[in-house]
Amino acid sequence: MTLRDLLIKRKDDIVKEWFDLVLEAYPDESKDFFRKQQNRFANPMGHNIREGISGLYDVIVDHGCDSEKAAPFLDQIIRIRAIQEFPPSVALAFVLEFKELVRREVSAGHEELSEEVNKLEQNLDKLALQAFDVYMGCRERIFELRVNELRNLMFGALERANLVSFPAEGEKEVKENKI
Amino acid sequence: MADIPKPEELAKIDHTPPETPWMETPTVFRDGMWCYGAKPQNIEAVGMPNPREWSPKDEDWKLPDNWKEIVLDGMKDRLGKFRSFKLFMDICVRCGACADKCHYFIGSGDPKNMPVLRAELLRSLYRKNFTLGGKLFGKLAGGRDLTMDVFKELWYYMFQCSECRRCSVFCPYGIDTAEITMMGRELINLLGCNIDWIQAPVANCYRTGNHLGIQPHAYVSMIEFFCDEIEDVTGVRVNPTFNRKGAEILFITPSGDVFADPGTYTAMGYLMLFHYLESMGLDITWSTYASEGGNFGFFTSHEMAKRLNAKMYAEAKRLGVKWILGGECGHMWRVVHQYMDTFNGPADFLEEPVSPITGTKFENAKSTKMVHICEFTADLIRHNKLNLDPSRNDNLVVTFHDSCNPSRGMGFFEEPRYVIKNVCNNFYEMPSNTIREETFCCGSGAGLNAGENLELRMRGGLPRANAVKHVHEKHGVNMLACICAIDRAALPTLMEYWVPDVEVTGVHELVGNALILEGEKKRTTDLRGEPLPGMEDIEDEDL
Amino acid sequence: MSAQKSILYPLVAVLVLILIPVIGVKLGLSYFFAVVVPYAAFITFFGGILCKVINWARSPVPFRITTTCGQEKSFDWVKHNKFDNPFTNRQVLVRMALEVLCFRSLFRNLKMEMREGPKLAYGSAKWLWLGALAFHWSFLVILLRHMRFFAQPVPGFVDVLQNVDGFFELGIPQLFLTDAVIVAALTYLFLRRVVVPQIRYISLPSDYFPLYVLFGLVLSGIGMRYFFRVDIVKVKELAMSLVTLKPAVPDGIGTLFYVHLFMLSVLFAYFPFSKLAHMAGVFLSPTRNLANNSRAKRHINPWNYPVKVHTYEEYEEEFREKMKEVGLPVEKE
Amino acid sequence: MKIYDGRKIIPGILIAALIFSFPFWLNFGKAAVPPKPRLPKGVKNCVKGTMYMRTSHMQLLNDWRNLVVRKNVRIFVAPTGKEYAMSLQNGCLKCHESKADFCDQCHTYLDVKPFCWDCHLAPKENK
Amino acid sequence: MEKSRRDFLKIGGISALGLSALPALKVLAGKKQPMYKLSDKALKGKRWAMVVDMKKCWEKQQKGECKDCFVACHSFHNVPQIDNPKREIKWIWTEPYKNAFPNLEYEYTDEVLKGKPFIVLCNHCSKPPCVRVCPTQATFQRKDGIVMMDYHRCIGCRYCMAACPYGSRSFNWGDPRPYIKKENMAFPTRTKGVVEKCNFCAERLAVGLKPLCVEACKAGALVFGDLGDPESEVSKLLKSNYTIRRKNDLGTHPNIYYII
Repeated sequence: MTLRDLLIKRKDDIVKEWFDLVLEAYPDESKDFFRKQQNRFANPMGHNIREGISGLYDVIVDHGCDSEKAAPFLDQIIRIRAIQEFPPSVALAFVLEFKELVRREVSAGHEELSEEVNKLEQNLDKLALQAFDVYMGCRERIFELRVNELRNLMFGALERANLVSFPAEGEKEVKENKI
Repeated sequence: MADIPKPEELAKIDHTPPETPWMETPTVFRDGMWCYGAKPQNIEAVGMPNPREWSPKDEDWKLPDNWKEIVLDGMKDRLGKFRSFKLFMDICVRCGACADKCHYFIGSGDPKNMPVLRAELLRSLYRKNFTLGGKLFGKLAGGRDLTMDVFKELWYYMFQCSECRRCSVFCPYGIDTAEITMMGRELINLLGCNIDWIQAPVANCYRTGNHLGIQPHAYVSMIEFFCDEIEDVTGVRVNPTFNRKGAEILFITPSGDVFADPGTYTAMGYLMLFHYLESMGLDITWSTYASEGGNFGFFTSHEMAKRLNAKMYAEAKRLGVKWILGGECGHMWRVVHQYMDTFNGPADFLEEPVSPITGTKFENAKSTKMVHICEFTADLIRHNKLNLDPSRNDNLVVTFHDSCNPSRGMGFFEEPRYVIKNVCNNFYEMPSNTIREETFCCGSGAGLNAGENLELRMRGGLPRANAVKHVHEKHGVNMLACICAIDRAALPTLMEYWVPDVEVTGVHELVGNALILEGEKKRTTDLRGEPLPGMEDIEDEDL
Repeated sequence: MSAQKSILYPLVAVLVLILIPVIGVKLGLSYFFAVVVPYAAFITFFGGILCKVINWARSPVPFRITTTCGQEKSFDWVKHNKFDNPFTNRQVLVRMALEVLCFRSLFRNLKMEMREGPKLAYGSAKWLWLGALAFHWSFLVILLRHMRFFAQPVPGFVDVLQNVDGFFELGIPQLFLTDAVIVAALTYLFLRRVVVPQIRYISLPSDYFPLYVLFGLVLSGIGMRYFFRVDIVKVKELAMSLVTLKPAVPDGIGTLFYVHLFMLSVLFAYFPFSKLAHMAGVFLSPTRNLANNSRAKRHINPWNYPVKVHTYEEYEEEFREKMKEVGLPVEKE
Repeated sequence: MKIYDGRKIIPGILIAALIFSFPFWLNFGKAAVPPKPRLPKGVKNCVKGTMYMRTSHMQLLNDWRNLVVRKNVRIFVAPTGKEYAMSLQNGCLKCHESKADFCDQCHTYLDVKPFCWDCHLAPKENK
Repeated sequence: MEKSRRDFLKIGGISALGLSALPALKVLAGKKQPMYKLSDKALKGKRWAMVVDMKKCWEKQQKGECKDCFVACHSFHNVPQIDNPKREIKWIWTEPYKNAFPNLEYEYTDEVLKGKPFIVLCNHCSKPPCVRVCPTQATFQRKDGIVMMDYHRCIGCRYCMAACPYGSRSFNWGDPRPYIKKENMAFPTRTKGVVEKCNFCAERLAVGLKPLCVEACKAGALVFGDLGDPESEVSKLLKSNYTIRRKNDLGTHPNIYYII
């Protein structure tokens, strides 16, 4: 049995554990809700994190943490974590915590796979770095949005009050810059 | 080697909050979750108490020495004035039905964002100070003393509620957290602790008639700017009038529609509609004095809401109009629908509204004499009075976001949908537990659409964005329509973060796009100046 | 107060309350527990609820703040959702009836749609509706069934209730469904408070106390019916003497009956001073009992007072020149 | 003291008061007559003590029914050594000759309607 | 039914105990356990059975119609007489040969048997299907083989009627009392909605008497006894005669034997 076979076989259980690990960071009072409410619209956070985790799992198992394939799933999870009050160390811990889950699986009667595990861990480290990029991207986005909101408000007002003037083409550029 | 912790061990910091009961869990002010305090000049401008320089992050909030007395007296006063408040303090059974209905709780998991706990913050004070059990048994009866920490906690969470009333829909006793938040904010305002994002618009609106403090001449020139834009797109010049005495109808819309994208395009929609109807007998005027439909006073206190709202009737009376037409706005309509007549009525100087085009009597507005523009337009479309080309909106796949206040404070569901369906060919609803009376808030309502609390807004808006994302992925929705100026200000940012491919529009922007004006040129772009697919090529050939 | 304390303190309190009549009757105070306490409790209940309602009624409803849960009355061609967004008082009556009798608002949680996972998962809220409904209705039915002790001859509806309630004819004396249902419902309501972290977090001692009292009441009643029987002929003699205002205490009613009666008295006396007042309060809730017709009919705020506003004159005074510049009409040149 | 919405609330209170005081006015001015079951003449003891029979005779009858029908045990030996046929019709009713004067007294008083008599035949009353 | 009630009592009892220990102890403590017994005279058997000697019956019938066994049974057990065949109630009655023994009938059946009435009643099978299907265990089998009904527990589901291959069971569609000419005060009636059938006069066996039908038959055609006792009359009859049973091939092991 390869590590891949093992992980495919045990997917449901590991993903569930992983999901629970991510929720560890939330107060008990809300964890339960995120875990149990199954309606994806009544519980968008639980839904997105669960979906993201599950997708990420497949990428790790099937594509060796291929960064391109992992990106949307990392984004799905981290986009939410980035606007909650966690420091990055907590918000992103879930990537590294996966290592322990895998080790636990392997130590339960599959010691022969430890070589493969080492390789997987290297990949996971890369994934963790990528997660950091995503996190920073989200944070930067937040600040950018904050600035844009203010600027649009002020600028729009000034523009319409005819208090600013542009070169003929300038107007268009400004609009496009707005993102 | 063994001493060096493994990375996963490092990451395994115990971040579960301590298992302390909520009364004993101190509230930590997290950045991104709170708004700046009201500036002294903005408090002074409307004669409210305790103007001073302060920040919520300060240890000392510079409150008067008798601040506790002020809060408790204020509470007593309000218990006597509002049955809702008194009743809601008494009858909650803490069944928890509301707990997972709040978008802030859903998006953050902060237990104090459960509506029941938000209300318990005030209820614990009520019990301690106004009930026998609380006085005798204290904590055992769920009471607690008013301390500075408690007050700050109250402040923190009263400004994490957007008064959307979603919880109230599910409460078996109809307990409305909005009502409780409003009381909480009134108490907070007795000590001059409003947030500036609310206080500044209040001060501006009081003086200049609109939240942004735009003076009359600037207001006019902005609308004229829209007229230019409309001419660019359609080749037709529209000529709105301002402060015109003797007009039949006064039009009031939130100033957001005049000042900020994408609300401005909605304003263009109004202008085009009015122009279209002019020849059919519409006699309408705008006002620079009552140039604000929204009412941030409503997020401050009932009194402030009334003071700002008074301008609507005052201006209608001064101009001698017959009735008032209101633009697309959320909390504006909560105030107009449920408060205005009581605040500043009776409007006996006005007449029962009748559409000059179709002759329809707006029976449901016969006392307040103010009609929602979506009602007005829906009636026009129903009577076939508008010449529409919905295919001009074919580049859009639209969904509709029910804004909290018109939904749960009015029941305004069908009219905007009717309009949208008649001006657009591609319309898809979001899932049923996220629309109509169960609609999710944009996360920025009740004066919380500031910049400094963006994280709060993104969390609060997550449930809404998640539903939009669903229809975006399933049906290719790329336009989120709404009838609320705060939505139009807040949702674009929310969308940019969560669902970057979806833009936000007002319903009358869509109307403006579809409306065929007399003598207009072939349209090659929509009101936003973006090319209409399939129409730009033909332009040259036609010429 | 920590969750454990919130759960335990009221339990201890109720256990002590149970001991009071047990010891009291041993000491020969049966008149006190059979007559004085019930009358006092009943008067407290009545007086307390009356005071509570009047207290609520002394605060006006200044604004018409209906929570609307459906389409408002609009054009003829728009379908009006009459009972979730009433326009007339009659429609309000229906809405209130749905709310009070069927717990309509809690029922809203029932909606089921796209769920994740292979099997249908039910939100806990549906169970809350069911549990609450089961509890309240069985409590009512049990209360009405007890009318057999308070009337002679026994009114016909009691018979009907007993027949329906004992439909399964299980055991002797035949098992009443409501007895089983109320125990199940109470257990559910208690367990969800203890087990669901969210609910445990928001629960106060005053949420557990009435539950324990109800448990005491219900279990002592069930005990008397099915296990440790008391002489119910004498129970009825006592009950009849109480309602005919000629109190007389027959000898030899089992202690368990006094526990039952005392728990009932505690519950009644506790009613007006606690969240149990929701029984009366639900009728007064302004978000539910008002018609959503505030644009068509003026609602009066009795304490409406004049406020300082920024008048047009003040406004024009400040901006007159600028207004003239853009051609805005002004009142004073 | 001003009461708001008194026109709705006061009738509401009155109706509620009327409902809750139902037992009082239903029995107003009536004298409660406790039941008087007629005990058999000449027989002092029942199969068990009076208190037990008052509160738990239905349990006894049910247990007997089980024993007779399912275990084929048909004779009850009282602590006194006296033997009784475990039968409603051929036992109990031999002493308690009148259903109306004995059983129905308390049953009617307490609105208990046992279904014994659906099958078991009550002694014909002497007219 | 019994079981669920017991369960409920158990659960409830445990919780109530905690609440009201005092009165509970009072009830539990002290009382001398009362004793129950069966009459000394009671007939005891391992496997009750009946042998019906139809020849004797027919002989008697030839002299004139005889319904002694039916009358004795039905009048004592308060079996109502309802003429509507769809609603009739019967514990013991006659069936023509082809109905009683459909599997034994063939084209050239002995003229002697053709059209002859056979006395039939509940077969008190050793492997009774009716007992197996009863959801409430209202129908059960005693140790001595009698298939008994506990009418208190019968919920009227009529599974037993469907399961019984002999049609030995009747259902009370309505209150039977109006159809009982003279009520026997020593035996109860049944009520609407229950199934009933022959009980092998269990109440008589308990006081040392044989079943009523056996006693009533002047021809001595009905013989009752214990198959577990090789010396009993029935055992001897079976040894000395060729007997048949109804629908033997169904494997229900009926305990009514016929001599023809």
